[in-house]
Amino acid sequence: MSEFLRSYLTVAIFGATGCLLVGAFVGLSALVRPTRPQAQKYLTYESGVDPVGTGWSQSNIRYYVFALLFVMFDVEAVFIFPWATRLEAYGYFGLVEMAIFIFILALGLFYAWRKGVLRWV
Amino acid sequence: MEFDNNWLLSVMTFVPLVGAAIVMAIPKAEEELIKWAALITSLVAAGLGVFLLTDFNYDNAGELQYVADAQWISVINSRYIIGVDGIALPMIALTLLVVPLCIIYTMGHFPEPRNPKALLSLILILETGMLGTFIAQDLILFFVFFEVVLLPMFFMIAVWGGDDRRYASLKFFLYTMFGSALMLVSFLAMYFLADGTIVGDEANTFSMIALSDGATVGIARTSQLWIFAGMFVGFGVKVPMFPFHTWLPDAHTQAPTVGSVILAAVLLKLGTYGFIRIAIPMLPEAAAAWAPFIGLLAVIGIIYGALGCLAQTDMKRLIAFSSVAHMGFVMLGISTLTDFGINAAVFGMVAHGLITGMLFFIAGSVKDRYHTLDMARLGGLLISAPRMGWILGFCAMASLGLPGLAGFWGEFPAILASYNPAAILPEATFRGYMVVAALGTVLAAGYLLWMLQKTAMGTPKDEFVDNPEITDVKTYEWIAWAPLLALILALGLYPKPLFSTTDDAVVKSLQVNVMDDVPDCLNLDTDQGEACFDDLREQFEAAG
Amino acid sequence: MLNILAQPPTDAIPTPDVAWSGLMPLLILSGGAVLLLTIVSLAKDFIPRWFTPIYTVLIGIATGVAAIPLWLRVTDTPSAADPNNGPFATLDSSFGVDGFSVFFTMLFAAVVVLVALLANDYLRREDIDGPEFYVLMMLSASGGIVMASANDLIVMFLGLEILSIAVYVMAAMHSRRIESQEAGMKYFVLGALSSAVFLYGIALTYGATGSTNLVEIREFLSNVILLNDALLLAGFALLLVGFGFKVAAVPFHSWTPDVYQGAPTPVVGFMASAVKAAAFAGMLRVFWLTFGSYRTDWQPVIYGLAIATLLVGSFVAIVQTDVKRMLAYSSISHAGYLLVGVQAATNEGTATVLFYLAAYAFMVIGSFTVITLATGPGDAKTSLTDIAGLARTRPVLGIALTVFLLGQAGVPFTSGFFAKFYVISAAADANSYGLAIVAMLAAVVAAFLYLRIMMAIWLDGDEVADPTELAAAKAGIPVPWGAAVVLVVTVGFTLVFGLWPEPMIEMARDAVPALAIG
Amino acid sequence: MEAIVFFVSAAIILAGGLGVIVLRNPVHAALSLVATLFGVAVLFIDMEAYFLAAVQVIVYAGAIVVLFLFVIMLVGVDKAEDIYAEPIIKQRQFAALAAAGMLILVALVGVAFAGDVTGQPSNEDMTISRAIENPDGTTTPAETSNINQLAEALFTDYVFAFEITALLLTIAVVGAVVLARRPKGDLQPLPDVEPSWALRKPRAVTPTEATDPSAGDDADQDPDETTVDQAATDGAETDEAKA
Repeated sequence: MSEFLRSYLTVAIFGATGCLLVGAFVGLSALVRPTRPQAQKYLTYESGVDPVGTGWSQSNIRYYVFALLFVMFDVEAVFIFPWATRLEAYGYFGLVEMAIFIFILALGLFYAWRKGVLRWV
Repeated sequence: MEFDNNWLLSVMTFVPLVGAAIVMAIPKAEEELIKWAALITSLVAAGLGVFLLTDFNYDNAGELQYVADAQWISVINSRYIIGVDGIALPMIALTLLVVPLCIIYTMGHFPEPRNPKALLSLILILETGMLGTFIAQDLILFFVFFEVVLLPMFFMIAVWGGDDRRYASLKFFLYTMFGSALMLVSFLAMYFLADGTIVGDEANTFSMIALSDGATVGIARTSQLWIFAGMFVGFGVKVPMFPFHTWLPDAHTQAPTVGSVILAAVLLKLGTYGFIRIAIPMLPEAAAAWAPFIGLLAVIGIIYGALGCLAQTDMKRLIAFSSVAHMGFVMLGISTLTDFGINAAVFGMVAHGLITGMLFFIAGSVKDRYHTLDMARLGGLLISAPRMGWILGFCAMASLGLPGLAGFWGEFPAILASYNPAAILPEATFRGYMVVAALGTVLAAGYLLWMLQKTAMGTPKDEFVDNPEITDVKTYEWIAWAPLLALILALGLYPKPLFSTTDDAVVKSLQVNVMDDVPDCLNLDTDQGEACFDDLREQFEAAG
Repeated sequence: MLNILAQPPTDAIPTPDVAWSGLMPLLILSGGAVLLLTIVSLAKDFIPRWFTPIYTVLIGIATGVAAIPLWLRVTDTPSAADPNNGPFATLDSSFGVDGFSVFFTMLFAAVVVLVALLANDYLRREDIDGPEFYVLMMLSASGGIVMASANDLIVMFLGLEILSIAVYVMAAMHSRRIESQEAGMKYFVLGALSSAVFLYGIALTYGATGSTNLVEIREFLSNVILLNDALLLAGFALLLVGFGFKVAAVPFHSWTPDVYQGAPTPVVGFMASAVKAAAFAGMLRVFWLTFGSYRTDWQPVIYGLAIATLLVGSFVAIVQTDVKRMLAYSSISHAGYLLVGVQAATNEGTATVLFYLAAYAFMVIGSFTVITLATGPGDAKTSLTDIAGLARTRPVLGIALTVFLLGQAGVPFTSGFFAKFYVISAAADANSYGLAIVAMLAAVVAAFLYLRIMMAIWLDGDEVADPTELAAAKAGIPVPWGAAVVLVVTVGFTLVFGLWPEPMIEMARDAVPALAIG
Repeated sequence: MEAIVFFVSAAIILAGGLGVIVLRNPVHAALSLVATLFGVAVLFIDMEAYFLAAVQVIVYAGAIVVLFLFVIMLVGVDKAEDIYAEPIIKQRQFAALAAAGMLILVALVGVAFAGDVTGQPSNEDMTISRAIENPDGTTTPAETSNINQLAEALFTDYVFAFEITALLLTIAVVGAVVLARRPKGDLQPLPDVEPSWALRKPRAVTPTEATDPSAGDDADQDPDETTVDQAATDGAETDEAKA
């Protein structure tokens, strides 16, 4: 087994341990707690609101804009991360380039904000 | 830079365009003003034409005169070269004559829907296009003018035409464009394959002077054949030659009278002119190879046109089919590749322009009076409108080639020339064509006399008796027709001036002027002739 | 943090030089777009309606003006006085500035100006939000500039995406028309697919050559003889498919008719001119300039594409009854002509493509201007019968449309004639006579289409004799000043360069692409 | 070991990809896309491109698929289109044929020339250095972490690409905002067009269907059709359950 895969073995062991622990605690509580089933208890928890209709409901298009903004800044983070690891190596050039990058993206966010799509009515 | 040397042709060509612009600028309501402006413009152009005719040096008709050569599109070495020689001169004169007459004719009787502003500007634009095609000495310039002619004619048929005008105009446009598409490719092939340096031009050139002076000798035989084929289709559609002729009857039948006249008198000549001016002088070798085939299609056209005529019931359609037959004679003359035959062809072009133009005028006038051209319903023109009947008879006689009238000098020498074609061509074949063509003249007499009998002879049908609309020739018609009738007679009685004008230029166009000792390859036997062209190619390659 | 930056690090990375002058037009155009976005966000309620179109026109003009000194510089040869003359590249050879890219920059600037003028009244008529349209259009044109200037496949891909995504949105902007939405959707789905294919092509080319930089790829291909070039050829094929989608070459054309029909008419004008031009710019840059040494491999493919495109474009157009669909097929057949020029794979062939694109851009914007005006509110009445008799109620529009249609048919005395002629001559020069003949015959078939439209506007429809009715019909088709300016410019361009094409041809020939290192 | 990792993840990728096109419920399809993307991330790790693997998970599996799900939920899962209708006759067969052809083509190129990556990274600095396995079993680690190399490439060769990416993302935001906005005024009526000749046969097409399939959302839906759809979806679910 190569070196790099061996280091992932550690991850695997940690993961397995985690799963085991969760299983152990849930199982333990199931053993000790009292069981009195009622119909209401089996309702899906929706912040205290009665769930109506099927689970596959149509969502509002506004969610989409949020999701897209999220993706946008997700991608931004992807670019920022490598820059941040070697900040000093790129000097002012890197700083300026990154500033421009973030600035342009910020303008997009600013536009979306001013257009009111971030406000939930 | 003297006026008459450089500017005459350009001014003459573009005056109608300026006139068209003026006509378009005049408000629609001023109908009279529009008509007079158009007429005056065409008369100014015709006046310049008269000056050209008097000033032209007939002793040197073989050479291009009034040559102007200016930069146009230098990147493709296409120049604005214009000039006129003995072949182009009669064509120009014909154009300049026919257009004012057409305008006069429309002034008397305007086709529906009226809109004189549009029709007259179209006629003037058309005139510029036709004149430009005849003076152009650069292939691109030629092509541009050749195409410019298309659109006004298209609109003339499409707007002022008969019931089936849409179909006819589209067919006309698409056929011609199809031909010119292939023609353009041929021009380009020649541009890239020819070497202008041997005649002192740039290597790649569109100059028709350089290309007919022998810049093309270096092109391989197969390439020449293909290039010629492209041009053949392009010009052949316009002529129209036998398999490409089907647009013509439709276009003629549907076009308004002036449209038919211009179409018959000038537009069809663009095709034959192209053969004489471009295809044959530039590619004599390919022309020799294709000539028997062209001759064959020409005689098929003669017979087919004649038979077609006999099957018609519509007078205008009959005249249209007779055009196919007549242009067949012209093409037969061209296909002999002799100066005799081509002279006859040029004469035939002029004569056909005058005669058929006249016939269409009469057909138009008949239609105005009777509102039909169905020969079964017509009849007795000699009784109800005797002068018009006689004019129709006169033109029919001229058309069937009666000696003493212009038509004779187009047909008879063409038939004669095919008895004795250029030596390089198969003699027996052409003699066969001669026999068939002679048969064609008999058929021509048949259908024209039949038409005459149906329309002019007899008594008027009941429906047209005492119809006040049926009057004899009116003044405007006299003005429009008299010059044509006079010329038909004059040229028929004394054809020499026209023949002597064209002869030098025709002789020159058949020479391959490449190097000092020019063998006349076309006048050698078939095998020797081909060897002669091969020799030329080798000499050219040896020379560099 | 600034302290960290101030210390010269031991392993500082050499940062690339930026030649600002070369980036100027792009910066003006994209910066202008971003600035407009900011202005809109800051003061959305205080902006008068005339501001955005005028602003866009000014930005477009500024872009074009900024390109002029660049043009003079890159088309000149280096001399002792000006050693910097000639093509150059910047940002680690990823952005090339040569005659080719500057030519396209100017073309895009012109398109932006014209479409902005046209769109103003359209957006008002259809009640579509203005500023975003202009922002997207300017950004899209910036993407076009990036594509035409890209010296790196990744940069070219991003240019393509900037160009396309903005146009997808623009196509769907007429939110009350379901066809517009459909157009945006179709264009997006197929466009995204083609982008993916394009990207895959880049990956394979990278695998075969070891670089995404066009300069390095060309070096590699001319220095290394590949014993096995399957990977490279697969890359070519995929890149070609990507470009083929954008230029609407058959068999990648299926989106065109629906999108042209559904999208807002000014956007179609933009698509037909700018998007097509940008895609051809990219294609020439990648195939002719970079893969030039492999031209025997890709020429036959483009030959086949050209023939298919010409034939399908002209023949299928015959059976259409909707004007926008007709022009969509006509744009397909124009793509065929342009491919004929690309196929020639010579500098002359490249020049013919540039000339054709410039001529076509003006003609097509003009055509869609007339159609925008003629179809009236709703933008949906675009069948032949809807515009019948246009020339009689509005002779000016009729004449203008006739000029554009004749130009597209390639009738002499229009720039379209020389465009076609020049392309065919390039094909003849490259000895592709078969292609030349097919192209000319396709022109005849296509002419039928243009004649049909012309007949509809001149001959069909009821004759309106009554002057008051005529006046009412006229009033139904207003010609606002912006559209009038567009018509004057486009008709002028078409006719002037039809009579005297020399300057434009000279310019196209000077705009030969070059790959510079910098 | 790498080979095992490769084959396992390749199987996950293919299974996920297959799931995307086979599963009838779009949400399930999106979820199997996640499997594919995870598989790709594993492949990245296998190639020691750790940062890319992380990005793959964060951006694709995390953000993009979420976006997909939003869109799916936006359209409404219960309003499945009638995917049984074939607009073009024998479309499915052709599609299958084309897919098979493509597969064979890709396989040919892939299998026949797999080892023939000819290009050499021309710029030495850009080479992503890899850990080298020494013969004695130990490994020499990579010189610098590949995230640094990535950053280096980003700020030298690809700095322009990096900057215009910002432009691209901004366009995406503007586009989303513009398109997500509620249309002003009423929708225009659908045009009254004949279906094209290709669509006319062989099944009877109702006018609403013929004009635009996406119009089904806000236009009145044919009740019969809906039930058919429902049945189709149910059937698909039972199929899955069996699988």
